[in-house]
Amino acid sequence: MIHTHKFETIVVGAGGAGLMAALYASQGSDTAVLTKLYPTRSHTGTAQGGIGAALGNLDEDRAEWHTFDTIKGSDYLADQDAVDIMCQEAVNVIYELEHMGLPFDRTPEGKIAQRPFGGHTSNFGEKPVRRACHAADRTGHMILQTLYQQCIARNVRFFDEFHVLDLLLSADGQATGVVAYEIDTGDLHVFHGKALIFSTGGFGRIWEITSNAHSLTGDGPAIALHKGLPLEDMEFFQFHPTGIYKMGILITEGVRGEGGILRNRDGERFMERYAPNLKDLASRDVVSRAIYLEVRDNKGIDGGRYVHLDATHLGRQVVETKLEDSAEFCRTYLGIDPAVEPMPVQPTAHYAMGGIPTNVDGEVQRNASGAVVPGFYAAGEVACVSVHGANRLGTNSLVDLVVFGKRAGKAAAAYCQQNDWAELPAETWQPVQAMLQRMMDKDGQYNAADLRAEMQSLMMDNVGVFRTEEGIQSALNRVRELQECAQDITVMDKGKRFNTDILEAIELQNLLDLAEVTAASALARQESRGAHSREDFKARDDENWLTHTYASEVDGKINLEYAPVNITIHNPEERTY
Amino acid sequence: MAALVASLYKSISYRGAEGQWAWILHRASGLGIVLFLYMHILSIFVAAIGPEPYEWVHKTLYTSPPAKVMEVFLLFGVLYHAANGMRIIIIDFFPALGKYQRTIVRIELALVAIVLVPAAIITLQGLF
Amino acid sequence: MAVTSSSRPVQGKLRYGAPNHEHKIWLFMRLSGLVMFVTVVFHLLYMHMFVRVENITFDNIAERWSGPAGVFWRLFDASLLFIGMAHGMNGVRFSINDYVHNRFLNFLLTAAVYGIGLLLILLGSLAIILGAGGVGRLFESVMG
Amino acid sequence: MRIKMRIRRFNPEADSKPWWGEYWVDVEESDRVLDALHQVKWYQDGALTLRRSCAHGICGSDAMVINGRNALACKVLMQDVGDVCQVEPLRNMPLIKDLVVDMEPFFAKYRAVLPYLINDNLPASGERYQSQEARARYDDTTKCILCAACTTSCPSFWANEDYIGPAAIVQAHRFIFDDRDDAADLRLRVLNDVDGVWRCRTVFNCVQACPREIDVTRAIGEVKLALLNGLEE
Repeated sequence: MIHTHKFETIVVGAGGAGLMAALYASQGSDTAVLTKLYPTRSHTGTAQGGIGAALGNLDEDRAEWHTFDTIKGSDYLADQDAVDIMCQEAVNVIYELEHMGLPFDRTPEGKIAQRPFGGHTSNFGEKPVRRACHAADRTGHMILQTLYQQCIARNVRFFDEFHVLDLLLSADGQATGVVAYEIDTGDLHVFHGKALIFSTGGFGRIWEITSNAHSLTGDGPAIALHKGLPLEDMEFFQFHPTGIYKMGILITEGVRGEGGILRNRDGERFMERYAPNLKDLASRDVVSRAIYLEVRDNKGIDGGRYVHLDATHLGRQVVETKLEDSAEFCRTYLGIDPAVEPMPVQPTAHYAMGGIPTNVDGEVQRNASGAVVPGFYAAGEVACVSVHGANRLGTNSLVDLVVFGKRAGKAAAAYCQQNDWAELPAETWQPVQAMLQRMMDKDGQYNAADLRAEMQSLMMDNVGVFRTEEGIQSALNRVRELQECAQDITVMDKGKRFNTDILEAIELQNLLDLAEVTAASALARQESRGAHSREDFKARDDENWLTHTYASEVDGKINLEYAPVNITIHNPEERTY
Repeated sequence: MAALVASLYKSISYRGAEGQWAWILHRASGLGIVLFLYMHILSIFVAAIGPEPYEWVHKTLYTSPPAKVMEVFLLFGVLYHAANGMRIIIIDFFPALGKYQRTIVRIELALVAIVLVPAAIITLQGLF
Repeated sequence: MAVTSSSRPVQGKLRYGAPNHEHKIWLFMRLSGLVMFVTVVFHLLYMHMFVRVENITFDNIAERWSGPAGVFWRLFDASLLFIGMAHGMNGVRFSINDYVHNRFLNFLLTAAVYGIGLLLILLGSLAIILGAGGVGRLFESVMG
Repeated sequence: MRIKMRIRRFNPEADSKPWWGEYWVDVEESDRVLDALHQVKWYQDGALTLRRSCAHGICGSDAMVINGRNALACKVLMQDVGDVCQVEPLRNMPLIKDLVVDMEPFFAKYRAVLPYLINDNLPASGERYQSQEARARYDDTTKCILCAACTTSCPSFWANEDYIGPAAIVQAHRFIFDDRDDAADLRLRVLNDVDGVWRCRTVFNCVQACPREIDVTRAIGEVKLALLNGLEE
C-alpha cells in the first residue's frame, strides 16, 4: 500500500542537526521529521564531553582563536569561511540552547561552565583553554533532549520509525521528496516536499571497532551517492583515541580535559614525546596515531593492542560528578572503577569528516564546482561543509550540528516561501518497491551479518588509522566483491510487520557503498593529512593535495574530482601540538 | 477481573525489589483487615443486643480453635500493615530516605517479627 | 492537539489534570495511618495480650463502657470505628480502581463497599451509643 | 560459554499468541545480552525482532524484561545471567512483534507533562545565569533516556495503564525543580490527576529498573510534597 504526504519541508533524521533544522524550518514552513528510530534514540545523545564556543566564561577566549584551532585541527583542509561562521555563531547558539532549557553545568557565579578539550587553545596555540561547555559528561544527551522538547513545544510533526529509502529529484534536478518505508507496517510512504533536509548522521559501522550506534549506516550519503550526487572528503574518518578496549564504547575526551593521562605498559606518559606542548590534549588524529605507534612498539599494556587512560589521580569527586557516565561504562562493561584503576583504551572509529558536500547554508552541492541541488539541504555529520577538514576537533561535532542545522533549517524555510511545489514524478515509489520485492524473493547464498563482519574487519585493518596503497587496494578489491555478494543475500524474515531483517540487508548495501567510496578516496590521496595517514606518503603535500575530494558514482565506478580549499584566514603551516 | 488476574500474575512473575513484595503484602493485609473489620463491627452489634447473643458470638467467632489461628493472621496483618504503613509515610515525607528503603523494609520486618512471635505464642497457648 | 509520532493512533488516556480530591485523600490515608498506628496497635495488643480475648465478657464490656471512663472508651472505640472504616474503605476503593476498569462494574463495586460500610458504621455507632445490651433494649422497646 | 536463550516470540502475521523460542548461543562472558540476541538474529532466525541502537545504554532502545526484570539488553553482561537467559518484551505495552512494543502510549504520557522549559522572560541577549545549587537540584532527573524501563516495571501501571507512570513524572520533575522554568503549576496540575502521582505506591521497582540509576521514587516523592506544600522557593 502506498501512502502520500505533503509537507513543505521534510527533515530526514532526528538527531541534533535534524531537530535543530526542524525547529527553524517549522517557523517558516509546514515541516515533517522522518526518523528510522525514535528521535531520542539518535546518536547525538551519546556525545559526552562538551560543545565548544568561545564564551570566555573561565578563561579569556575569542571566536578567532576557536577558528584558528579548528583550522589547524583540520590540518588546513577545512573551508575557512565556513569555520569562521561556525565559530562566530557558536557563542549565540550556545546561549540559545541555554534559553531552550539545556542544563549546562555552572561556574560558581552561575555562568555556563567550560573545560579544556583536545586541540582547543588560547591565543593561536599558546596554551589549552577552557572552551567546552558541558552538562556533566552527557552534553549530547542534553542537547538531543532539549531540542526534542522544543520540537514538542512547537508541535513539529514527527514520523517515527520511518526508514527513508529513496530521494526524489524532478526531471530538472530539483529535490521533490523522499520515499520512506514505515517499519511497523512495511508500507511505503511518498513524502512530497519543497525542501528536503538530510541529517541522517554518519556511517561508523563500516569499521570493526567503533563508537557508533548500530543504526549509523550512512543511509543518507548512500542514497545521495545512488542519485549521482558526489560525496566529499570521504577518506577522512576520525578515530577517537579512547574507546573502551574491544568494545569501542567511547570514554570522553573530557577525561583528559579534566586531567586524565594516557600511559603505556611502562606507565610512561607517552604523549609527552608526540605532543610536547598539549600532551594528552593534542588533537585526536595525533593521539590515535601515538597509541597505534606505542602498540606497534610493543608498549601496549601486557603487549596487547591497548593503553591505559589514567584518571585515578583526579579523585573520586571529579570522576563521579564530571565524568559520571564514563565511570559507569567502566563499571558496567569492564568491572573497573576508574577512580581506582586505569581504563584500557584503544582508538575507535568515531566520526565521518566527509559526507554530502554543502555550502554554508546547508545547500547540497551537485558537483565539485559548487552548483547546488535546488531544495536539497544537509546538516550534521552527514554533511561536509567542510568545517572539520581532515580531522575534527573534539566538541566541534556538536557545534556543527546546531550551527549548520539552524542555518539549513532557516534556508529551507526561506526556500519554501520563495518557491512553488515541483511536480512529483509519477509512480516514484516503483524502483523502491521493486528493490524490496527482489530482496524478499531472493533465495541467496550469503548472510548479511557475515558480509558485514568481513567488511568491518577489512576496513579496520586496511583503511584504519594507518594506511598503505597495498592495503587499501586489497580492501577495495574485496569490498567490491562483497558488494556483489550483498546482491545475493537471503532475507530470513519474510513478513511485512517490523521487518528489521530486510532493513539490515539494505543498510549493509549502503555501508558497502560507503566503504568503497572511503577506500577509493583514500587510495587516491597520496599524502598524509589529519586522519588520513599514509605510511607510503608520510608527509602532508600542500602543493598537490590541498584539495577536497569529490567522489561520485558514474556507471557503477567511483569517479574522483577535486576542488580547492577555501583559504581566507590562516595559511597552512606545519602542525605541531 | 481479568485485569486483577493479569496484574497479579505480573506482580508475581516480575523479580521486583523488596518494595514490590512489601506492597503486595500491604494490599493483601489491608483487604484482609477490612474484611475482618466488617465482621468485627457486625459481631459487636450483635453482641450489643444482650448477654446471650454475646456469648454465642464470642464463642464461635473469637475463641474457637479456628478463630485462634485466624487471630494470629490478624495480628500479623495488623502489625505488618501498621509497620509498613509507617515505612511508606516516612519515605513519603522524606523522599531522600528512599535510597535506604531496602534496609528500612528489613528493619520493619524484624520489628514485626519481634512483636508477632511472642504474641502468637500467647494467642495459641492452650490450643495445643 | 498533541504531536503524533507515527501513523499508529495512540490508545488510552491522553489528557491529564482534571480536578479531583486525590491529594486530600492521600494525605488523609497517611494521617489516619499515623493515628491508627497508635490506637489500633494499642487496641489490638491491649485486647489480645493484656486482657486476652477469652476474658472479654459481656459484663466486662458493660463495665468498661460505663461511668466517666466509659465516655473515654466509647470515644476511643468510636475513633477506631470511624477512622478505621474510612481508611479501610478507601483502601478497598484504591484496589477496585486499580483492577476494575469497567466503569459500570467499578461504580457498582465501589457503591457496594461504601454502602455496606456506611451501614456498618451506623450499626457500630448504635452499639457504642446504646452500650452493652442497649441494642437489645432498643429492639424490645420498638417491638413493644 | 554456551548459553540457552529463551525468547518470547510473537509474529503478528502468523501467531495468534506469543510463544517461547529457545536458542543456544556461544558467547563471551563479557558479551552483552544484546550480543546474544544479535547472534540469534544474525545467524539463527533473522525474523527475531528487537530495537537497538547505540548499544551502550544511552539511547534507550533496548529495554526489555531480562530474567524477569526490566533492563537494557546492552547493559546486562552474559556472565550475570546464569545458564538460561530469558527475554521478554516490556509489560503492559501494546505488543507489535517479538521484543518490540508500541511506544506511542508511553510518549503520549511524556508529552502530557509539558516536557519543555517554559519561560517567557529571556534576557535580551547573552547568558542567563543559574546557581550551581539550582542546577544540582534537578540534576538526577535530567539523566532520563525515556527507555520506559521504570514505567513498565511499576505494578500501578500494570494494574492501570492510564497511570501516567514514573518516566513522565521524572520528566516533569526535571522542569518543576528547574528554577528557570515558570510553569511548575501547570505540570503539577497535570500530575495531580486521578491517574497522576497519587497512583504511585512507593513500590521501588522503578528505581531498581532504571538503567541510569535515577532515584525515581525520590523524584516522585518530591513532586507529591510539592503538590501538598506548594513549591519551595
